[in-house]
Amino acid sequence: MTSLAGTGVFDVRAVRADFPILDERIGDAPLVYLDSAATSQKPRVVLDAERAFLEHANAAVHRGAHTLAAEATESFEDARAAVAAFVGAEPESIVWTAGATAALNLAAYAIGNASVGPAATSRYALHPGDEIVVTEAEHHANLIPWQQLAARTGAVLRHIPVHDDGTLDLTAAAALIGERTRVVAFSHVSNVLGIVNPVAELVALARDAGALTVLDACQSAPHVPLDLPALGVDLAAFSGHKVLGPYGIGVLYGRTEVLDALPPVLTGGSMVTTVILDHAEFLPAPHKFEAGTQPVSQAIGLAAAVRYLEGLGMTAVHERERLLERRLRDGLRAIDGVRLLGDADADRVALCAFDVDGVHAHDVGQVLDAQGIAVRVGHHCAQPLHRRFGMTASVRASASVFTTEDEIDAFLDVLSGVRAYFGVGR
Amino acid sequence: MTSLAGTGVFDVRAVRADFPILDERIGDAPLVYLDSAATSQKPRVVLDAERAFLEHANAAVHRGAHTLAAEATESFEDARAAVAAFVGAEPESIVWTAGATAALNLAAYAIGNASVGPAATSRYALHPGDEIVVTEAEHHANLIPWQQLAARTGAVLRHIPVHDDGTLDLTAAAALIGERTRVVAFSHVSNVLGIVNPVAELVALARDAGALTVLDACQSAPHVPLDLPALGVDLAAFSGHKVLGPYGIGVLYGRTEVLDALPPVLTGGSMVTTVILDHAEFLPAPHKFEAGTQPVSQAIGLAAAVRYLEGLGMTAVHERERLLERRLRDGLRAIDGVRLLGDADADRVALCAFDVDGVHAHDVGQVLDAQGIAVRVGHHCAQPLHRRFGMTASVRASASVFTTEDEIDAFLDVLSGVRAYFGVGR
Amino acid sequence: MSGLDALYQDLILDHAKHPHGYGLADAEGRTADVHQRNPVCGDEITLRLRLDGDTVRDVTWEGAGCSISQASASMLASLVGGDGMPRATASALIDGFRASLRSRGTIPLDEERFGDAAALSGVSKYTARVKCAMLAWVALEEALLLA
Amino acid sequence: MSGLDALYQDLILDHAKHPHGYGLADAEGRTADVHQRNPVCGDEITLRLRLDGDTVRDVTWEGAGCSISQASASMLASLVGGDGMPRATASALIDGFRASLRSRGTIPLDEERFGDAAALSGVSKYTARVKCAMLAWVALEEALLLA
Ligand SMILES: Cc1ncc(COP(=O)(O)O)c(C=O)c1O
Ligand SMILES: Cc1ncc(COP(=O)(O)O)c(C=O)c1O
Repeated sequence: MTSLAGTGVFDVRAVRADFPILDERIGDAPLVYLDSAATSQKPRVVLDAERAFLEHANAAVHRGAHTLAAEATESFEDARAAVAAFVGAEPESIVWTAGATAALNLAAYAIGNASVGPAATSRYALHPGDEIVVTEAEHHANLIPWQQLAARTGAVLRHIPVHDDGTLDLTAAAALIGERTRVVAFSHVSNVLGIVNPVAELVALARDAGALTVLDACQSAPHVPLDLPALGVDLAAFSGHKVLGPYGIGVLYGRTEVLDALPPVLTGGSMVTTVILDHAEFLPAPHKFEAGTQPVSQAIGLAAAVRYLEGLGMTAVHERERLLERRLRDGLRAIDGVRLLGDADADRVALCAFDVDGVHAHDVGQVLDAQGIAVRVGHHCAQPLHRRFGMTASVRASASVFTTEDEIDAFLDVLSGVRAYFGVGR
Repeated sequence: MTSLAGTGVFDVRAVRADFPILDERIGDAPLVYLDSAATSQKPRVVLDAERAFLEHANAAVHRGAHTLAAEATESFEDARAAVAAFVGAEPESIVWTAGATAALNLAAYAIGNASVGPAATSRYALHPGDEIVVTEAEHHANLIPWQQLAARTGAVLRHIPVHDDGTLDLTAAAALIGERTRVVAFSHVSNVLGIVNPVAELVALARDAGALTVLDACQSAPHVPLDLPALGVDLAAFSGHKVLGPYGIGVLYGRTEVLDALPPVLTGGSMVTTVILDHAEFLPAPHKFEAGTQPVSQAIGLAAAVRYLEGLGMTAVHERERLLERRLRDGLRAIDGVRLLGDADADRVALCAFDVDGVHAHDVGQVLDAQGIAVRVGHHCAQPLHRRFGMTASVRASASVFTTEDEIDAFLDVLSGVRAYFGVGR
Repeated sequence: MSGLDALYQDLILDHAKHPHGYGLADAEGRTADVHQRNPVCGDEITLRLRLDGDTVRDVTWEGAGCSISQASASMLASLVGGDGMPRATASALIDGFRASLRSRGTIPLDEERFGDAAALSGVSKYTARVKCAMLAWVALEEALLLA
Repeated sequence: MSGLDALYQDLILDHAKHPHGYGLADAEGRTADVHQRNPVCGDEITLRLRLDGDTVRDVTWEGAGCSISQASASMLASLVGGDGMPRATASALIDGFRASLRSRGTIPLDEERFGDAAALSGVSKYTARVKCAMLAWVALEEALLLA
């Protein structure tokens, strides 16, 4: 396993050797995986950690007293501590979920549950006329749960518009976020634009309004050093499978006061103290949010993933990917007929979505795939943002720690022949 | 990998060779794992299937168009078909969830969502005064979600009592289930009693009342041949990690009309058709219930697990475990001071919970653990049932396909010395 | 011929560029209008069916999408053609088309029966693109159900 | 001595069978009553604290649980004893007890300081049992906070 922290060099060859899937070929061509924003590939250490646990130490956690169960419980809580450290947080701030979507829904349902019955006096309760603010750039996972919450509570959903260059309209945000605002939910990095949003400014606006902040950190966690307490958000979510970790696990981070005050959502075993037939009492956070058997081996795999990233050093990763980002974006700008969604020269991750004039995204993707280059085509679960840019689908290329300059170049090379292939633009 | 289907013999030695963890030792003693009801151990084929997918074919499903993504999507949907076949159902009836607890909560929240706003006209809407019926023997996962749903909707929670021998009081059930009953939720096999409940009788009562049935199949799926459509239940739930499969995955089965009629619960990507900023339209079931990235590799692992069980033959498994059950229960009955929770001579799985007079469950478990024997101690997430039997904790031994007669005997042998060790009962 | 060229045959690209039946016919005399959408990529089609007794008179459409979906709609329109075809024949063609596209290359489309649309045989090896090719045909299927 | 015998020393089994301080003292004069519960196994304790100025006068308790939790409560009661101890000493003992039990066998309990409770050192190797041994001590900690 590769550890580069502090060495000052980023040895991408060594990193590549850690990822078994990079040996695959698509037809005759080696796989060029530029779809890490959809799901990341997993280094061997992650697969090994999970397998070692399952082969040697698997047992129910937090429920058993036998030796294996005690060991499993320790590995599981140790994983929580590792993931907490990765985002600068205390273990008690980390709630395991099934993924980012589950985490964001957990946040929305917790607020929903705080809004009915006796809990409706909670400071987080929503009432008709209260407002929830999102952005026009959100992934459906950070949009629809809030639409649904609004529909259930009578709250109103509002949105911060996006400028032509992909940055958020902060003037509009300042005008939107006000007295009625109870929740401000936004992504750290949009999965279409790749731009790092100004978290501090949005948190400041929300705080002035007394609103809860919810950060979708799906696309920042794998690429940018994260210190969630320093960012000052109340809640944040990310997925294991996008940070080199397993499927089936994600994280809801929460500030202690917020987690303590919110009611549980999923209920069942291992999150209770006393249960009688018609009433139950709940453990403190994070456990009150973790009903039932947790994704135990996945937590251990996720811990291995974040340790792997820490081994590389998140600052080094971000620096490295900045280089790739520049090469990628400069290359795209130089191709005739290619239009980027959100071309602002802001702090960015190595992810670009674009339109090829006269050729549908699906067809672009197919031509790239024929050369072994895997990109994402479609609306990337961000239909409103595509509508904002006047399209229904785009092509997205996204890099990871194992991406090389040669791969970016190969991608650009094939892409520059696409319009000719389809006989457009001459 | 072992396939015994149709051979008429159950070669437990061959089965054991498929489970890597059985080579473990606890101190000086070989591991005797009698805690499969908490979480099952996983055969090598399951670990291999998941790893092979992650090393060679991993990509985002239902979202990508590149070769890898198309292959991954096929493996994923193929897994759904395999799991559907395992319970006698069509693939469209299978909703992936994070586990049984998530599946039962999904059922309860879907009914909850059908009870507010414009959806409240649905035939599944709950109104104040409507009744939800559970049993006194439920796992907290099939109890607290209904308590919470009742609290949110004004419905009333009622429960079917348990006889001293552990069987359900069907006379009481017939009196309880009536016009006001909207939901009847019960376990196929209690995780404390091990008795197979009379599903047909309960379904008949519920059907007469026009109530929805929800079956907790966690403890039957690993041990009994299942045909959910034939059982006639509307919804059913089980967990991957208890059927030799991975953590982080479970299933909500639903009859087509029911899944079609219920509104979604978790919302986000991959479950929608059109999304605008303040409204979303949803795909048909099962996809409308599967928001966000699904536990893809876990689905593939779960498919390998159910195929492994089918290779053994579920009828053969049930027969085999019946022998173990008799040996276990006869042995327990013969030990002075041991009292079983639910000693009915009904159709059962190989699982017994019991009390040792004068010795606390924790202390019993510790003595067993010192000999490498892993059992579960505590309330097993069934506090009301323990209260019903006048105790707060019990010891539970549960077998699996790899359990041997010798292991049962070793367990009984150590157990019979426990009271003497603590100086009671002489 | 590379895999890509087998997929994007000239005939397909031609249809995509110069689609038949594009532009909805006069609403007068229409039997059914149907809207279909591919949720993955947002491609859409509006298809208008004109039935005359049990004869499918014509199919016109509008929509946006990839070259496969556009070509497929165009080929379908030209297959139904000016002469029209019996309703039962249309239904049988849709079933046959679906069976071929889902066959992963094992059931090619017969040129006699499917005309230009037979060029879409290659799509069946690209499971992610099958939906694109099916879009117009599913729309016609729905229109026939409604009619 | 086997691992099991090191855990279940005779002193522990004696305390569990003949617990000190069992049965709550007269409610009169009590300073705080506290209820603690181990959610995993349902073990519970009710502990009554009597403070006299800054002196912990006595600790009495009732409850049900495993031999470790019962013995631990009994040992705590006898440690505080009839003579009582300064409040600060009690707090320091609780901290020291917790540190030892969480140490996985690396910090044994000193017999001078902890009296009979030093026999619980062995529990620290059984992480699943640490909560059992801590139950009464956490209850006293909470009682001191409330007092
Ligand atoms: C009968 C029963 N129902 C529900 C559950 C909950 O399953 P899980 O914890 O896998 O969500 C369990 C297992 O813990 C169980 O035994
Ligand atoms: C920005 C963003 N938010 C949320 C999600 C949802 O994550 P998941 O599908 O892992 O739940 C994704 C990924 O699909 C994403 O990119």
